[in-house]
Amino acid sequence: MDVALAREWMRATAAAVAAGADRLTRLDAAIGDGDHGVNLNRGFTAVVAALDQEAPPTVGEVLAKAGSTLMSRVGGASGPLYGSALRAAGRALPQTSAVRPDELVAALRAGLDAVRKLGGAAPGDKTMIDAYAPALDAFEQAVAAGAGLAQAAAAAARAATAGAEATVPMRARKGRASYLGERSVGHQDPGATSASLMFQALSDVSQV
Amino acid sequence: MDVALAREWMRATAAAVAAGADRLTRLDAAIGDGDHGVNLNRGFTAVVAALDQEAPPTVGEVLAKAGSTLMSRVGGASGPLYGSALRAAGRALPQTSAVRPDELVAALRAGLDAVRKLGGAAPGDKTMIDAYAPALDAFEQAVAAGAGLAQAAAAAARAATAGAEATVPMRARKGRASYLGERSVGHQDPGATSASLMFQALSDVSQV
Amino acid sequence: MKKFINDPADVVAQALDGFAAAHPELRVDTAQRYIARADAPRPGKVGLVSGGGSGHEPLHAGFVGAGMLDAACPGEIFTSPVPDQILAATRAVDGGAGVVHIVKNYTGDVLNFQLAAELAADEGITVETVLVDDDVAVQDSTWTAGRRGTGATLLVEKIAGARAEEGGGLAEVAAAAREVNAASGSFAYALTAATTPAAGRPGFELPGDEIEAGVGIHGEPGRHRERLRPARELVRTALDAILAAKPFDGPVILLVNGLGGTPLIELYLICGEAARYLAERGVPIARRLVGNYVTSLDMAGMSLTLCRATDEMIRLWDAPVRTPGLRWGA
Amino acid sequence: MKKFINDPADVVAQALDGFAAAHPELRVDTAQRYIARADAPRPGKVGLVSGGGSGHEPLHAGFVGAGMLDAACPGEIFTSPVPDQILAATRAVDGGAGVVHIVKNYTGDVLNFQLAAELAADEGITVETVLVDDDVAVQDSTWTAGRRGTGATLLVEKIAGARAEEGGGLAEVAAAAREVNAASGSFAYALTAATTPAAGRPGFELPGDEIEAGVGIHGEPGRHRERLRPARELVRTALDAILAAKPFDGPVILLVNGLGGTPLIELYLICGEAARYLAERGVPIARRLVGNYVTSLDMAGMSLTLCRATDEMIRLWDAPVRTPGLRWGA
Ligand SMILES: Nc1ncnc2c1ncn2[C@@H]1O[C@H](COP(=O)(O)OP(=O)(O)O)[C@@H](O)[C@H]1O
Ligand SMILES: Nc1ncnc2c1ncn2[C@@H]1O[C@H](COP(=O)(O)OP(=O)(O)O)[C@@H](O)[C@H]1O
Ligand SMILES: [Mg+2]
Ligand SMILES: [Mg+2]
Ligand SMILES: [Mg+2]
Ligand SMILES: [Mg+2]
Repeated sequence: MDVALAREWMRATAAAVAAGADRLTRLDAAIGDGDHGVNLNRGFTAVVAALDQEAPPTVGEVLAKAGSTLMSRVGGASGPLYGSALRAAGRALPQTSAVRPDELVAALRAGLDAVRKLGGAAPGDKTMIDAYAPALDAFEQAVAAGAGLAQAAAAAARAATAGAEATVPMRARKGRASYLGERSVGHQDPGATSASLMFQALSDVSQV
Repeated sequence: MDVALAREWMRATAAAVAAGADRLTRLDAAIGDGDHGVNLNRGFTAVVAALDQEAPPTVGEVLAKAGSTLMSRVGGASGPLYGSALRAAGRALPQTSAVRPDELVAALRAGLDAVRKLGGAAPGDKTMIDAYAPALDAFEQAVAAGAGLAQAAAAAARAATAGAEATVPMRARKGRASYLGERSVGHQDPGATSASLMFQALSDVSQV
Repeated sequence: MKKFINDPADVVAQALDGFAAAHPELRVDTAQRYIARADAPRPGKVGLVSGGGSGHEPLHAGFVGAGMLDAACPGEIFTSPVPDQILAATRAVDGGAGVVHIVKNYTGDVLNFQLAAELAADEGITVETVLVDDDVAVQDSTWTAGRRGTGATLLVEKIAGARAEEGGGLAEVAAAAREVNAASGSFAYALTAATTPAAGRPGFELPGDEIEAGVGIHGEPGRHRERLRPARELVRTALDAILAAKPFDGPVILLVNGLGGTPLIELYLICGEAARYLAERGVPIARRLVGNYVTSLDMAGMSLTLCRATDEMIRLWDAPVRTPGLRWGA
Repeated sequence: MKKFINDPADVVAQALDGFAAAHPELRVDTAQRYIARADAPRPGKVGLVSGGGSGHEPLHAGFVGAGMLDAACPGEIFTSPVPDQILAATRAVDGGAGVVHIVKNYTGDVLNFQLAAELAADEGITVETVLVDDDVAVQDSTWTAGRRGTGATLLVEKIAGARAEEGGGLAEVAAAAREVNAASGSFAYALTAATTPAAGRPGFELPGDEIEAGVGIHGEPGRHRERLRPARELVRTALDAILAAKPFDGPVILLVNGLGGTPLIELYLICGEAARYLAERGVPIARRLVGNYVTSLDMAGMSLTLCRATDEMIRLWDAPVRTPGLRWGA
């Protein structure tokens, strides 16, 4: 992944979030407070603007910049969580203008660790982690098996989508949905859904 | 009209108001504040209770007691207006246990004058007067032509109903409906409707 | 109808019980249905009594206390109080210097207060009646019921209350009240209808994108129906109507009032638009108040009130007030 | 959606402009999005900062002023503020004695305040964070997000604010705040859903005769749905839930709070029922407050909060406060 592709990834995520904002908000209205689409849309619009203005020279700096922008523009639960994920991922990368798939695996792992550390959620709690973690596992396995970025990202996107869908029967233990108790069952988690959009965007821009 | 009949009249009015309360309130909701049925129902329920408790010995005292009860229990525009109408009518009667139809005419005229003096409305302003005044005129003409109470009251009831219906195309100049200006046109006035219930009740109890 | 009540017939009585529980610092006569200052009557002080239908809370009961009303009489919902009730309140606050009745201009209120004033006169209590009729949506005319009393009632009660508190005589207090009313204008928009407990359904049907312009505070429809427009435009139209009705050739007190169901965040947004437009029109704002003060049950709506304030009015506005609904300096 | 707004995306910014126009006595930083006391920072005084999503007005901006908060940070609607914003407010009120962050227990609020506190620490500002989690509708557990912060936030801000105003040190002010939270419990019912400007439609559908029990203040559905019952029964169920959650073995402060779209007359009726039931249960009421204070936009609903109040808490509750939303003794 080079700098251009990293920026493309963020741009494609922004587009997917914009297109899916209504759906994310509806999912959040069902088991949360109905702002997830608006929150991420505000955030990724700012990310695209920030990257256009600053043009960071390394992949790591692109991701870190995206993270800090989300952190300072989104608010809510998803702002700090996605923000620290991308920031941690960016900082974990070597300061190079292009990174290898295995370096990306390690970076995304650092991002997931940051989310888990900050939010305290575990897999099965019905959060973004339930899309992020299986996506990352699929990505890692594909890379370990020698796949290129395009192939690994496609596997990750599929796993993320499946992970998001798997949140439907879960009972939420973290975030606002946890207040609903049993009533959170039967709805797909908005954060897991937006996480799957990010991995889908990565896959989309990685195909050549 | 004797004391018993006067009490029957008030009781029959109370029953008609109770049965018509919803309709009166709906009419008032359209061009007023939606409380006319509730107001009069509260008032006439109290009238019946007061008359049961006190059993005034003359027709005049029955009507005066009904009037002062309405005055102190209804509130709103209709409380003072109906209250002073009945009070003035009662006070205009001789202190006898029965009154002649022509004495009743004079008393009801005194009641109408009280309404006009207190409220300042004229015929055509879309108020209770638009049922009360034609009813009284019909009553008076019938009595002058030698009719008995039953026949005169029936004529009054017909005129009151027609008068109430004639308020539909009027534009209100008094009471809350006046705030609607042009928009008050096309609705029947609640007070004119309740006035027609009173005259209908008088006719009902007068038939033998 | 979804409301936190037990029985539609008992709402006013039970709310009065609750008011008494909430405000032990006031005297609540639940039998005669009035709320009075604990220290009433104060010998030599002009008494201020207001009242009207319930459903406009905090008006009027919430404005009883030092520096504002001496007593308030809540009627049934949207129904003016009865003369006996007003008389009882008048008696309770008469300290020998006379009593001012502050009456919103509605036929029912006018008549019941008039009858009460006559009864009070029979008992030797001098009553001065002040009518509030600030609603510029309604055309004034001697041939009609005239303009309605709405938002300016709060200003009249506050300023006349301050004048009475500092020892103003009956004529002075009444004059202060009349001056405020004469200097004030209001205009209101409704987004939804109100539902009275007795009726159990909204007073009128309002399609999803329509609003009522020129409404009062009794859930009645307004002067006309129109399409919802941005707040900025509604504020301008409302202020244009007010500014056209009376001369506002100097500093004003601005009241941004919610009709009961409007969240404060919208009222603040409206206040911002009003401040901007008044600046454009060259009308300085001396004081401003934002909140749900003169309400119409659960109606989502707002009214704007301007009062062209003299220095004296501003002095009296700033004077201490200690009531459940309005409190400062004390 | 019918609201007095211009553009759903600009509601918070424009309401902040309006708040500034309404309250010239406060300092409103519209760029960094915080509201602070005009005299902040006061050297040697512990600073109190709170904040959270917008839509809960008057909470928190309406509680900035003498005797309560030094600053408030409004986020987007129902979205916690961002760390930069909280940091700016923290800086603005740090008088060298440290700053207390009063944070309602929601993941978003907790995380953003935590990040801000870390940034503040980097600048040498000592921050003590106090979490408010009074909502007994939610089961507490270390494995979940825990209980929500709702009505008790007002009590925490008032009492801790008074402690800071009289010169309490950082640890003392934070301890006072934590004590109030520990002594408080709340429970809420919703009759209608809230509509956020961004979503443009109610957060959930609620049939005509059903209500949501155990809701929070973000328009989310509650713990369960039930049939509307008389206010008397709802009050008893809510108080039972609160009384079961914590020991209320002495005088309480009672907050009868509207969620934004509930008329005051209903809140008073509820207060009456609550007073009667608490008397039955032998719980004395030391102080009470009734109004729309911790709201959820236009939601028709109510919450009850009890705080088992020590003499010290009552003393601090009674201390002067001068803010847009709460004012007495000053
Ligand atoms: N503790 C947590 N750990 C991981 N993800 C979380 C946590 N809490 C919430 N989330 C995620 O955040 C999403 C909600 O984000 P958003 O709606 O933007 O914020 P908020 O809940 O503050 O309104 C949830 O759907 C969930 O996936
Ligand atoms: N000035 C008036 N003169 C005669 N009748 C009037 C006058 N004003 C109002 N009314 C009558 O009173 C009726 C309304 O009564 P009601 O609804 O009980 O009182 P309110 O208008 O105070 O709510 C109107 O329909 C009208 O007939
Ligand atoms: Mg959300
Ligand atoms: Mg009426
Ligand atoms: Mg009425
Ligand atoms: Mg949120």
